[in-house]
Amino acid sequence: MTVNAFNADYLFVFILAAFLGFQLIKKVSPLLHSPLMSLTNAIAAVVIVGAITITGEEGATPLAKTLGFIAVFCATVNLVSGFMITDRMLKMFKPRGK
Amino acid sequence: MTVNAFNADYLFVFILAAFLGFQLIKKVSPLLHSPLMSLTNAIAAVVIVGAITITGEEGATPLAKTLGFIAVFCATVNLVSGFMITDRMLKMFKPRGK
Amino acid sequence: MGVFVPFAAIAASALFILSLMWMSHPSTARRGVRAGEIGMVIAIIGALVQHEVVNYDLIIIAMIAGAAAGIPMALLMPMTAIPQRTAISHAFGALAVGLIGAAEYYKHAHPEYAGGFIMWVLMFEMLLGFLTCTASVVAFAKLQELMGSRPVSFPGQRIFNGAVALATVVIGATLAIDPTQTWLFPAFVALALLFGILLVIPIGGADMPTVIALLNSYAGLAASAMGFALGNKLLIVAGALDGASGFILALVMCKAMNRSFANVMFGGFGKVIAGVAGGKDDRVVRSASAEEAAMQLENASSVVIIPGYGMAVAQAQHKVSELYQALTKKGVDVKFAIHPVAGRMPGHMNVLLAEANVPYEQLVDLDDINPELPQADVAVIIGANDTVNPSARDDPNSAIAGMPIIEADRAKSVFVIKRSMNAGFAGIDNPIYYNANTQMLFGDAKDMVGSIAKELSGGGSGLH
Amino acid sequence: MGVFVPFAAIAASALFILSLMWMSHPSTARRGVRAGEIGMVIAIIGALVQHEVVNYDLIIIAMIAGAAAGIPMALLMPMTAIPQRTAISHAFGALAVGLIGAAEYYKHAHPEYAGGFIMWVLMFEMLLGFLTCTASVVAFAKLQELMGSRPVSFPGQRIFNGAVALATVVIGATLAIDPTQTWLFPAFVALALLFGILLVIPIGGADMPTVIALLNSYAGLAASAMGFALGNKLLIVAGALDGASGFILALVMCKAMNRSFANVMFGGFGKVIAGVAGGKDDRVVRSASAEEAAMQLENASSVVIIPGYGMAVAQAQHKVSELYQALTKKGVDVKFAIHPVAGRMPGHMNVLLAEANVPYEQLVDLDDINPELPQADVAVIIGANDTVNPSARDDPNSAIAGMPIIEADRAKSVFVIKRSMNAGFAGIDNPIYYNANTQMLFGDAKDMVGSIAKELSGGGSGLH
Ligand SMILES: NC(=O)c1ccc[n+]([C@@H]2O[C@H](COP(=O)([O-])OP(=O)(O)OC[C@H]3O[C@@H](n4cnc5c(N)ncnc54)[C@H](OP(=O)(O)O)[C@@H]3O)[C@@H](O)[C@H]2O)c1
Ligand SMILES: NC(=O)c1ccc[n+]([C@@H]2O[C@H](COP(=O)([O-])OP(=O)(O)OC[C@H]3O[C@@H](n4cnc5c(N)ncnc54)[C@H](OP(=O)(O)O)[C@@H]3O)[C@@H](O)[C@H]2O)c1
Repeated sequence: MTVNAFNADYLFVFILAAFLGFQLIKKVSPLLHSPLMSLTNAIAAVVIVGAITITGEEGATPLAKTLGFIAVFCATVNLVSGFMITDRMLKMFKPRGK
Repeated sequence: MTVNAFNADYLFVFILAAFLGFQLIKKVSPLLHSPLMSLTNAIAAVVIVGAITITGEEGATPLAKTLGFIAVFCATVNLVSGFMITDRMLKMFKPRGK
Repeated sequence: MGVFVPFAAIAASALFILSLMWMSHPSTARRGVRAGEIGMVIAIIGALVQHEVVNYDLIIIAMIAGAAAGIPMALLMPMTAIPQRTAISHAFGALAVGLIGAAEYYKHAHPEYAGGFIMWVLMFEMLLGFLTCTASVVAFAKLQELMGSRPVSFPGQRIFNGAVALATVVIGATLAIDPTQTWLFPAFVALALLFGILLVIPIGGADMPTVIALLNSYAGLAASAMGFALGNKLLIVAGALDGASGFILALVMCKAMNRSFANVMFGGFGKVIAGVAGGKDDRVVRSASAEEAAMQLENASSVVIIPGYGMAVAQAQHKVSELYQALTKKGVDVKFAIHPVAGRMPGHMNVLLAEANVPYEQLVDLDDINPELPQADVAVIIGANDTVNPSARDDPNSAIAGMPIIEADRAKSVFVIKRSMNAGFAGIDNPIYYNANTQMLFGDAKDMVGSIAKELSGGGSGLH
Repeated sequence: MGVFVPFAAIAASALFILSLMWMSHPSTARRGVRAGEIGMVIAIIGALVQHEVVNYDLIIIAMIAGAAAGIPMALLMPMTAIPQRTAISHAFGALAVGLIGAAEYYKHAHPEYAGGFIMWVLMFEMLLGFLTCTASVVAFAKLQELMGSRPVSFPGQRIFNGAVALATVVIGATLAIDPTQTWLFPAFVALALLFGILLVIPIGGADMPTVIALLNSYAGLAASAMGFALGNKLLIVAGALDGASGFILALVMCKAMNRSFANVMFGGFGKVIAGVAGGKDDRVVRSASAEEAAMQLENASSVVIIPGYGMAVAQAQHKVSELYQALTKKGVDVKFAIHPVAGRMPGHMNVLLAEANVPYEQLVDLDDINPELPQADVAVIIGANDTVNPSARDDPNSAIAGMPIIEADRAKSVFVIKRSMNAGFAGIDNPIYYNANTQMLFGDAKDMVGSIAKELSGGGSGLH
């Protein structure tokens, strides 16, 4: 899975995603800046995919398993609580006619 | 250069670029829709890079050279006139105090 | 050099993105053009230094010839011809894409590519490229009035078109599955070219702007497909940006006309409707002279000018600008109300008025001007018709019902400058001409606006 | 399955993008959360079905344990603790990134990776991950008041910090160049963790929101770096989105405080300024009672409520909502003016007021409310101070000169609810309290607003 040489494709994806991120976030109403923070927090917990690989892959050393286990735990806490809190906050935003 | 198998990376790049394109174009003021058309037109003339490869590459057949030659010509017309006309149009847009 | 090429692609992509980003506002738009140009130069250098490329003479000749054709085109093109220019440049771009696809096809016409990903992508790319090419040529011919702008129809049209489409796809698929059947290839190209023509001839000339935007988006898609085939991410990005742009502009136009894509492509709009306005000629039309109009404008405190296609036809933008200047000098507050589909392409009025030195802050969008119109003393409609037709708002049976309009009829009084009582693009009657607060100023827009401006600046020589 | 994994990455990326897109407006925001969740599920399934992954027990246990910790956290967290929660979740996220990096490092601690791209990326990723982790813990501790919120300083601080930073980088580079020196690795991790602490302790507690947003952006960058190292584009995209978000929020805050990043990070703001307001106690302060305020509010036709940090501290949002309801019932037009940095994190006031059922249309931005304030009969400032301080506008020597403010002093009359004449976060005097049209309502925001609302709804039980 890992790569030992610089791959320009990745830079491509990064630049596109960064531009897109700026455009998207700039359009978020200030009204929602708090839920936005917790949402992006939850999304960043996608590092769990790396943690899963490390923990579960064939020939993982005990050390790797331990580190991976903690990482999976941390990421799960973040993603579960991140999405749930965001939703809890957003549920509270009501237009005039309730 | 060419690839014979589907490469998911390309789809990645395409999707990101398409999202980004939508976000960017939606923000263009209607004031500038005409120059926008000619600008994107010029940008699309970047297919010239494909045409250059085909025309100039080692072992190009006469047919490939002919097709490539025309393609380079067409793309050059577009990019030169596209950028120039866009600029000509934009030069005309002046704020109040001239 | 092995590293330069990918970095060139990344740098060029980023610059193209910045280019569109800066296009969002007139104050940064020219910087956007610079960014695009630099991106293009980087991309071309990146292509030239590839180690596959060994032969430069043909490339250089083609580029010089292209520049020699492109530069005068860019310098001499009148602004009123912008829609046609856009059409013909799509034809050029799409042709390039198609030809590159053809060359790639011949390079890969070997059994080992049979049914491979690249073959399918190439066929798709060529289909889009060639059909966009001829379709754009037809659109050009209609706009340039080289051919009639009426929709062309013949018996069995749909069946015939369907058959051509089917044949193109079947032959394309056959070639993708067995690329060695090179004898089929010319047929594929010919059918794709034919299909492009068939696609556009049944569409009325005035729908061409929407068609052009859609073709723009096809051309972008084709470039992206070429990127997939060549493994070139820069082409994928540039194509996607182009495709998104065309698609959104087409969407904007359709929304501003309250029509669907399908209706534009297959509706045969502008075919049947003619002389609808016939019957009720008992309605009264009030007409006025340039002097009367000038007097009333002079005494107004706020005036809204609503330009339309007629201003472009008459090339009246400079006279309109004179009118604006004369009124401003007299302390009248003048704004321009710009409908998104006024004229014949998106942003048409803005470009013309900018050409004539009207500051862009005075050009106001539909949504922003409508709330102000009831407070306006005078609305001056210059060669606009459908875009100010109140029946779009009031008459649910109208052909343009639901189309958002500039509500000129809400102004305290209205002047309409046009040559006759004829209908506009949609071919329907406009009740605003019969309103009690409307006065018609019959005549060519350039002449009429010129006379009013002359009156306002002292009635004298008109030179100032 | 070989195809499922890349498609999972593409689908998840697209869903994350849609998620942020829909976040732009309250009416679509919850759909955005759904999209994000679905994206996450797809990503996780994609990771689980990879053929490298053979061992599921630990993963399942960790996920169950994580959910068991995360769900109650999400359900029980009071809205006033949102800033702290954000800080601690950054710590968790960054720790995960750091640990994954560490595991990857040990996997690659072989001579053939010496000086390779992956090593440099891993070191960069771990540096960001570990420092963000401890920095976030410190930020959490300051916000939760587990440690003093004053900036911590000691002699030679800058030199010491510089030395730690240098040592971290040097050891990191050594490891990248020769990854077999595993004995150095714990030192690298320890230094990175230490550096995170050093980075944040000199920053005042009230600057934590900006720090948190910046750490958010670091965490995102670290995730992207991990994507580079693992060759995982989904991580690159998600990290870039997260990084952009943190960066923009930090920018918004800095702009709304008219300060630079550098000033926030190294300025030691809130360190020295105390008791500045001392001297000129000859100025007159008018104070009023809840009854008087209620009477005046009742007779107003338009009221602007300006909440600030004090409303959050007092948890007065529900009482404020009662006040809003009572006034609305009496036909008074009530709007809320929300300063971008009112409270202690971006959007703080909005969330609290939304929690208390204030419709979001009533929450108006700084730029939109300021032109309306001169027409407002009464401005009610509830626990806000710096964000309404006119010296930011009038006094070029003020510590907050140039910070955009809500111009409450332009309203016809002003009520200020706070407990004392004490300063706000910036520690400076606020001239608005001494204006002739200002009346102070001294007291805890919750009690005071509650009393006013009770008065308005009949003076009786206050229950309605
Ligand atoms: N802009 C776009 O992108 C776009 C795209 C697709 C379709 N369209 C369609 O185009 C139409 C545009 O509406 P519009 O209000 O701008 O124009 P319009 O409805 O097409 O009407 C133009 C009017 O200008 C008058 N005119 C023509 N030449 C003139 C001259 N030399 N001097 C004075 N008047 C002249 C004509 O009346 P006389 O003959 O009596 O002079 C005609 O009624 C809409 O129906 C829109 O849907 C626009
Ligand atoms: N929102 C963000 O993202 C963010 C980020 C970084 C920094 N900041 C900074 O935080 C500050 C926010 O400004 P602000 O106007 O909202 O608040 P502020 O300037 O911090 O002032 C809050 C006021 O509330 C009063 N207060 C405290 N507890 C109270 C209670 N229980 N009841 C009634 N009043 C109470 C205090 O006065 P008493 O003690 O007299 O009651 C104090 O003057 C700005 O300086 C901003 O730059 C904000």
